Amino acid sequence: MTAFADLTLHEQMLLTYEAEQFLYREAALLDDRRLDEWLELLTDDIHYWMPIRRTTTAKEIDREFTEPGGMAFFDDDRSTLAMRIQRLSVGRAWAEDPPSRTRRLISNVQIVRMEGDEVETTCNFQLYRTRLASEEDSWIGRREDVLRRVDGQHSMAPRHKNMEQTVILAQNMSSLF
Amino acid sequence: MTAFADLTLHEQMLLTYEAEQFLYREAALLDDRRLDEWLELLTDDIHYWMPIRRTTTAKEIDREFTEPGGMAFFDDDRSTLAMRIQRLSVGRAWAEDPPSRTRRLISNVQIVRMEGDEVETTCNFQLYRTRLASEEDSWIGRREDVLRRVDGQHSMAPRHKNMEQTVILAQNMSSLF
Amino acid sequence: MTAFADLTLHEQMLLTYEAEQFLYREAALLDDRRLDEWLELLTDDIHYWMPIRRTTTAKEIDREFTEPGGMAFFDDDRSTLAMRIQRLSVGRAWAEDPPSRTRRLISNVQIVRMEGDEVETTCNFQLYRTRLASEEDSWIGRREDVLRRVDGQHSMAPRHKNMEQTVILAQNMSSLF
Amino acid sequence: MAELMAGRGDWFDAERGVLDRRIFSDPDIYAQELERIFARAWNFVCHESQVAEPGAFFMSWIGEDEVIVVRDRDRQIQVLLNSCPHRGNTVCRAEQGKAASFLCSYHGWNFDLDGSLVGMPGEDAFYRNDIDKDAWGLGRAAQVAVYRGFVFATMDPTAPPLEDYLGWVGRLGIDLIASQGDMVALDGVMKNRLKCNWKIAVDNLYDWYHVKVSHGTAMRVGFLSEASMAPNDQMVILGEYGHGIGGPGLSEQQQAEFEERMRTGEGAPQWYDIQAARRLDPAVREQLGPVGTRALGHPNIFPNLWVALTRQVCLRIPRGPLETELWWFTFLPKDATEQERRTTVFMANHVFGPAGLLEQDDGENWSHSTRGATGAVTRRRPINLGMGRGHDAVTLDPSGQSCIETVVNEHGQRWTYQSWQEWMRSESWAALEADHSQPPEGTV
Amino acid sequence: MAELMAGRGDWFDAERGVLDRRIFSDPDIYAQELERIFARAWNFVCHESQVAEPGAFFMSWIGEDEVIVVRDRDRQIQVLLNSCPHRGNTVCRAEQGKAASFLCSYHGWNFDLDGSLVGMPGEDAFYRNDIDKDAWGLGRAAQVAVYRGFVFATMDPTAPPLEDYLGWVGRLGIDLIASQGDMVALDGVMKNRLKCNWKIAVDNLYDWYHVKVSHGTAMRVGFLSEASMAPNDQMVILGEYGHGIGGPGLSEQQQAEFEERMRTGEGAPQWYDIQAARRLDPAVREQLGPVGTRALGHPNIFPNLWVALTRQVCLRIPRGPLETELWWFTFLPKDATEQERRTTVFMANHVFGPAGLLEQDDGENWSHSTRGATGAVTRRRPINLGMGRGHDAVTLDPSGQSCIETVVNEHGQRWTYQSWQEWMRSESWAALEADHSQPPEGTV
Amino acid sequence: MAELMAGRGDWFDAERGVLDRRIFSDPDIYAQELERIFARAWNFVCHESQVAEPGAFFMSWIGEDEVIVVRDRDRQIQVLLNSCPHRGNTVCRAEQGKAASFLCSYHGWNFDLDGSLVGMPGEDAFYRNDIDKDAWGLGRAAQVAVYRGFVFATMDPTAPPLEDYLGWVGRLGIDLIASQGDMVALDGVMKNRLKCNWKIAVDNLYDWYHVKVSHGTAMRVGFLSEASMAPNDQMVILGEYGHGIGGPGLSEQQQAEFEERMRTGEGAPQWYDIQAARRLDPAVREQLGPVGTRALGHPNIFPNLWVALTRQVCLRIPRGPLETELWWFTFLPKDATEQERRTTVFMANHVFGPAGLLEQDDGENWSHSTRGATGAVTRRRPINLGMGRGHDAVTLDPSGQSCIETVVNEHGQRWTYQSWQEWMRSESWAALEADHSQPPEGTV
Ligand code: FES
Ligand code: FES
Ligand code: FES
Ligand SMILES: [Fe+3]
Ligand SMILES: [Fe+3]
Ligand SMILES: [Fe+3]
Repeated sequence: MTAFADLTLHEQMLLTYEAEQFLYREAALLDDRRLDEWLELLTDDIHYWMPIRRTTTAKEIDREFTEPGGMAFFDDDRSTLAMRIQRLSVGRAWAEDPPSRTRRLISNVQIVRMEGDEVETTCNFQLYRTRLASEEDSWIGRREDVLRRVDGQHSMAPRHKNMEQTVILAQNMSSLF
Repeated sequence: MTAFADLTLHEQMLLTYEAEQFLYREAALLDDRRLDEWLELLTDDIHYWMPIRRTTTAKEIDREFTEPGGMAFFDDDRSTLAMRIQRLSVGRAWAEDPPSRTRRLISNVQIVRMEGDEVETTCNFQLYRTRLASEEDSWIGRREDVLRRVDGQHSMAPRHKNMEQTVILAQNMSSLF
Repeated sequence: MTAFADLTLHEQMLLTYEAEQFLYREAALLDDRRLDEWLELLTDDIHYWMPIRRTTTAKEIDREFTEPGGMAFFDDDRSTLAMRIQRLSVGRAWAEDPPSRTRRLISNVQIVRMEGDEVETTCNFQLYRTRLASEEDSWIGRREDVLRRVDGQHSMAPRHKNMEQTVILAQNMSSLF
Repeated sequence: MAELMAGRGDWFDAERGVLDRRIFSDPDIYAQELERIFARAWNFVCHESQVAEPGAFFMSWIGEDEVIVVRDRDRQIQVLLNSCPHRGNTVCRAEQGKAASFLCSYHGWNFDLDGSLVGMPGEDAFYRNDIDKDAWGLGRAAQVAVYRGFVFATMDPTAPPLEDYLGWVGRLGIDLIASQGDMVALDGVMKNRLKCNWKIAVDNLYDWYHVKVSHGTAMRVGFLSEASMAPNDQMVILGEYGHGIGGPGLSEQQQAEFEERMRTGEGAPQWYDIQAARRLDPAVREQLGPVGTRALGHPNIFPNLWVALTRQVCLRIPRGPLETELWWFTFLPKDATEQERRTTVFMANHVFGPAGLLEQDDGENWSHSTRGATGAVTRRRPINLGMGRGHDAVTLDPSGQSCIETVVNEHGQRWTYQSWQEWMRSESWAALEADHSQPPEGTV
Repeated sequence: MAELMAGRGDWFDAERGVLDRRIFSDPDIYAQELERIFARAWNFVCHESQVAEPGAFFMSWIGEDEVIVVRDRDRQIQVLLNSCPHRGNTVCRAEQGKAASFLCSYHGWNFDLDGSLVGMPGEDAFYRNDIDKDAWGLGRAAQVAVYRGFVFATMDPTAPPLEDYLGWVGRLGIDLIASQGDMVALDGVMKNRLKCNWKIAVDNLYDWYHVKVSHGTAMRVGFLSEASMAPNDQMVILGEYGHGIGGPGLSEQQQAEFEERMRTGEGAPQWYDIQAARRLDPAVREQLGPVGTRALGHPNIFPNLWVALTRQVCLRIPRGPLETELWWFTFLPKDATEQERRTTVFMANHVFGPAGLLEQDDGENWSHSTRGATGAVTRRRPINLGMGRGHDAVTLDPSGQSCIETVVNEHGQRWTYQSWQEWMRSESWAALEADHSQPPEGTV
Repeated sequence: MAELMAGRGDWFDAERGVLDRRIFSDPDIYAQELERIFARAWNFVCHESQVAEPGAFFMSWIGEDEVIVVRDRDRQIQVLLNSCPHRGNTVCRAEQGKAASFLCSYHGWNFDLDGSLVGMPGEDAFYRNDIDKDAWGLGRAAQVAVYRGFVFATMDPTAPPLEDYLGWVGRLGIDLIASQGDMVALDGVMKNRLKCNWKIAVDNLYDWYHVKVSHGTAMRVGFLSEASMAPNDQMVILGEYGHGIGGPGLSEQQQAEFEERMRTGEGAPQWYDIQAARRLDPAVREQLGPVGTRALGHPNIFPNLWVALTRQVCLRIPRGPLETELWWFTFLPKDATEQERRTTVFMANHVFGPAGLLEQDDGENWSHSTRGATGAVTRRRPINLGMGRGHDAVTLDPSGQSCIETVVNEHGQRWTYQSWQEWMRSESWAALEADHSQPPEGTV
């Protein structure tokens, strides 16, 4: 089975382009509040995971993140993600009414692994949110996603996000990252 | 007439690359204060439009933006844009003397429509501005541009920008977005 | 010798893709604190330069930056860069213990010159840093890099960075840009 | 501050036209402004066309208190504190819209459009029906009144009636825009923030002196004519409690010539023809009076409502001593032609607001004038407000209207700071009514 | 503020259940809270399992003072001010970890795990051995004590012993979680910041009234059942110094039925079976007492430790009058099955925290309730705390435990504010001990 | 604060070498520093080579007041408040440059290079020539003086002459850099902000104790030698009003050996040869005096100018109690060789500044030392300034120069805080001159 590195530069570029455009499309769906369509992009085995990050000494830097299976800000599967989205449609989801305004800036898209139908990508993101008259939040971090080709279309398989903040400097994280 | 979706992936990638490079070039001209050259990029029918955004309930979210023809932060045609630029050259444009320092980060470039000589693109932007010793402003939003090929060169046709802020948290918007 | 502009669009795109991926890889090494590997990317003649920027009137805008050979925030060659990196490994480099969390968002990558084994690129960057519980810094600016192909691999030759700030609004710049 | 807090503030020397900068930066003075000016004055909150239908609401501010302006079922306009009496939560988070009632998102207390508490979960089961609902509605402004479509509210029950508060000058200020037709507010209020004290923004509306320098580029690129932007002939009208109108005016002779020209169609058109034209209508002249008919300047409804010549008003909302929020409202006559609409929108979208070709040059001057009130040494130095002081005369028209016909001047600003000082020194409305100055007569 | 600073603060009218909003925003009141409440009370800092080994440390906060909680070589838990006596530098910058000693990064003073100054560069050459090392160690909390694994510290040497401070209600509050097994804290404390006053967050933990409205969506999407989230039957237990427990409770009859059902295995399972089940163990019942055994509500250890039903505790750390940091700790019995671990983690990761399906709807209500205490006019208006006041009775159990069996109510909040006022009025611990109210008896 | 505001501040106990942390965080103390220290002292603003030609200006700060340092047509150096007397607007927004005059961007008042008001639009037409232009120029520093190219200004007309203010110690401090040649400032001032109190930064310049620990990495990677960075032999020179010099020094014997080595060319070179070499010039020795000739340490010109050994000076500009801005100026002799220029620039670009291999490790220690002065409990704890106290002696040289020859110590810091306290207690310059301490004699 061919590894990504074995592809011609041109093939690599094509794959990267596909991945970029997929990630842009995904971001646009969230920014446009088209959450049901976003949900469609996810594979059934998705693990939507954002660990807790801690400030440690250089010596203990390996303890910086909590481990899967433990405490986390996001630790969702498809069903809990569906709940998050359904909440917004049943009304009285105060954290999002009035709706927030969000903008997701995706950059540094790289393909780090290719295997069969899957490519594993990393990218950096900035999620900017404003609410009400003048509340601003900005979250910056790195994402790892696995894109799987399911009958010709790309879908998102397990996905990890790392935030740069230890204390979340926002009243809530009612947006999806 | 072929739609963008009908192109081969390779053709799509080429077009997107062209659009990206055009948008980067455009951003660089503004950041480098080469405003006359920037003006050259615009078609005569450009409509440079930034509506007012309002916080509404989820129920009334369709009233979020003001409509073209109504009130707006930017509602310019080529002639008023030319005025904005000319101002800076005739001296005493205090808002820009000393000149601001700006940096435009363009990301998430997508082609959403192709028709004849035109491609319609969307992208997200962050316009970062500093002034004097320590004034910082950052505007983040989404742009919709139409790029038209005029004798081989790309030019900018009607263009819309949406800001995320409702109350503009800056003393002025003396930069072009 | 062919200039970049003389290349086919497809060739230009390939080169740009290579440059982008190189810059993303470089950013990832720094964000992942793999500094020794980062150092490997540099050519021996690198000049890592960040001038001091000043607020001037429009009339004297040509005096905005200090000149090479004069005062600067960064004015490093390979040996001083090696020192900066070595510091972090010998312990007690307090500015980076506990280690900062950084994320580099690279955008607007353009190739502005091609000559023999070298391509000269420009890009915009946002370096976001958090430290301890809640200290946030964000530096935004523009980079000029020369990428040189050394036995098939890209390496970084002389490199300049311009920051947008005049007064650095941070307690230190213990990160590499 | 001691003196001021004791009500004996001595910050503006009207005799010498010299002002103490600290009023632009001192946090204690600012705190007292919220109590003695904004919590006491009649404040413009919005236009009735913005709350046309029952349930239509518009969110506004009185000082740092957010209020819901809403049309209730009886079509009465209500001005309600946007804070729930149960725990204080904001009951309405949208800037504008249409509501059937205001349901608090925290525990579900429900308030009718007139602010009355209509019910809550568990009124019976949890409250055992032992709560005096009449006593726990949303806070209401003490008084609400509408003058020719402009909605005002005061938090002070002892404030005089709106029309008395405005006096002929305040009313004239509003008439200048209200007389342009059956006005409606266009959708879309431009809002932005400046790092300046709110009084610096008010001072500027009387300021026909800064135009040539601050906005020179707008003239140079031919966006606006110098004649229209910076005429030397000025007319200043001062009213009780700090209201005023300052800016271009037509002398009686110019007015006569203008009417003649209109009648005969002969003579060169002037920049003011369009605005003055409406005033050929006898009804409008009657309304504006002989002096008002000749006024082409900027009214300020004390404390912070600027009526601009562009069919706009700008509200200056204080956000701390060093910050102000500007809100631009734009109006159009109901019967405006498409062309008229286009012209009005074009002006509104290009002159003012943060990207306005004029206003973008103001912000930094205002924020730096405020900064100039902060340094330990700098703030000790007086501000000069002496332009024209002692050189002009108030002429009293038989109609009872009076005005100062002169050139570019600072009469309006001096009157503003003098009145501001009287507001700040008064313990109550009664004291202010008793002690406030009447507009000057004779030499000014 | 004068009255308050003079110790005569009169902010809460317990008779009428009416509160002055300013306690949520006034900076002087906040400054006094740091002195009279946080610098005086016993504050929870962490769980002993988080500092299990000598050298293991966990950084925590007492008011705005950062403290290092660390196990020293003698296995004693020390609570040390994280500031070097030499120039004040922070001696430990990590949130948690393992240390051999604390070496100050500025000049290298070195502190043992018990805070004592063990040495510095140049003690001989530069200090000429003329420094009283015993006098210059890290500041130590005046008292440190552990109750069933929960570590508390007070900065006031005159504070009563922890167990007396907690009283039976505070102890019961901790027992409700401590009795679930030999608990250990899971790795990972969720931290985030809200723009709300810390008391608004405390108030909310007694608030079973907001659930249906604030968290309605969580029920509607079937994440949690209404029965478990918003039962009407409530049980309130009030303790000295402001401790309390409020929320669902089983009447004696329900308790009896429950036990019968458990015994016979007949009857429909209830949402509380899981939690109540543990309490069939006689030892636990003995521990909790007849009343505590029936309690299913939320304890608060005054001032700011919420013991939640999800095997979590939430510390509310003040960050100025208008900001609060929330820290979520999660616990698991040492002998938990993998399934039990999964359930606990699932709940902890989805219910609370900034992304929690419940808590994400709380933040904005709290910050806006705080905002509602800031406007010059708005803050003059009282807050209503009258729910159920005067309609319930305290029943005293022969065991000496007492409680209020009722429906959704605001007894817990009233008790909190009344006690808060007593803390703020007291010049010292002696005064507080002498003057503080005993929990109410009879009608409440 | 009461005591302090009453002028009886008792924050530093010189006898015990114990300091109250609150002086690093209390906003009232900070406000008083702006009045009693910065608005009163002689402050360094820039070097005359930075304003070499008429019209050349450099923007600087005295406390929180921004000043324009400019060379006028008569080649006099003027220090002007950067705020227009008309409304307070900033008249010059660039950091440096060349101007023909200062034209205010708001209304166009125009100020000559000496600050005098030369004209304004409408002086005749609008002001009716009725404005006393002489009275309304830009505010000028009360006194401006230059010592060997270093420009100083004071806002207090009663301040003593600069040379008296500096005294022999302040003058020596500047001589140490001025004697290196005919110095000019290099283009480019490094500026950055730290979250620390300005006094923490000043304290640090006397601090040869932190070097090994804070900057250990710079030695370990061979960037600088330990001998040069952290020599044990120290020499402290204290002057009136808080000036001082602290750091390495050569004993008379070392000095003799050094001269012998230079004469004979025999013996191992030392790290200080380069700096000391210049002092073989009899003229320089004459200038520096026998004691000064042996000094290799860090001068501080009270309050906030550090003269560094790298041919740099660092100004510490207060930006509120918890923030300070650092400005690095770098100098070179006019006749420097290319090699010398390279070396100086290399050091300046790599040692200090926010990215400096040394300084990047200081920032966080300073900001956290300031943080250590904020917690309600933490700030009650004293700071230890006792290093070497009572163990050293002041030796008086026949020349009249005196110094303390010793090891690493805190004499300089103690003298700084003691003098600071005298400045803060004095109602006026007269009081300060009368009451300030003379530098210690005998045992210190
Ligand atoms: S705060 Fe509005 S219902 Fe409770
Ligand atoms: S501050 Fe800790 S050793 Fe000096
Ligand atoms: S503020 Fe300077 S001219 Fe008016
Ligand atoms: Fe203007
Ligand atoms: Fe809740
Ligand atoms: Fe240092």
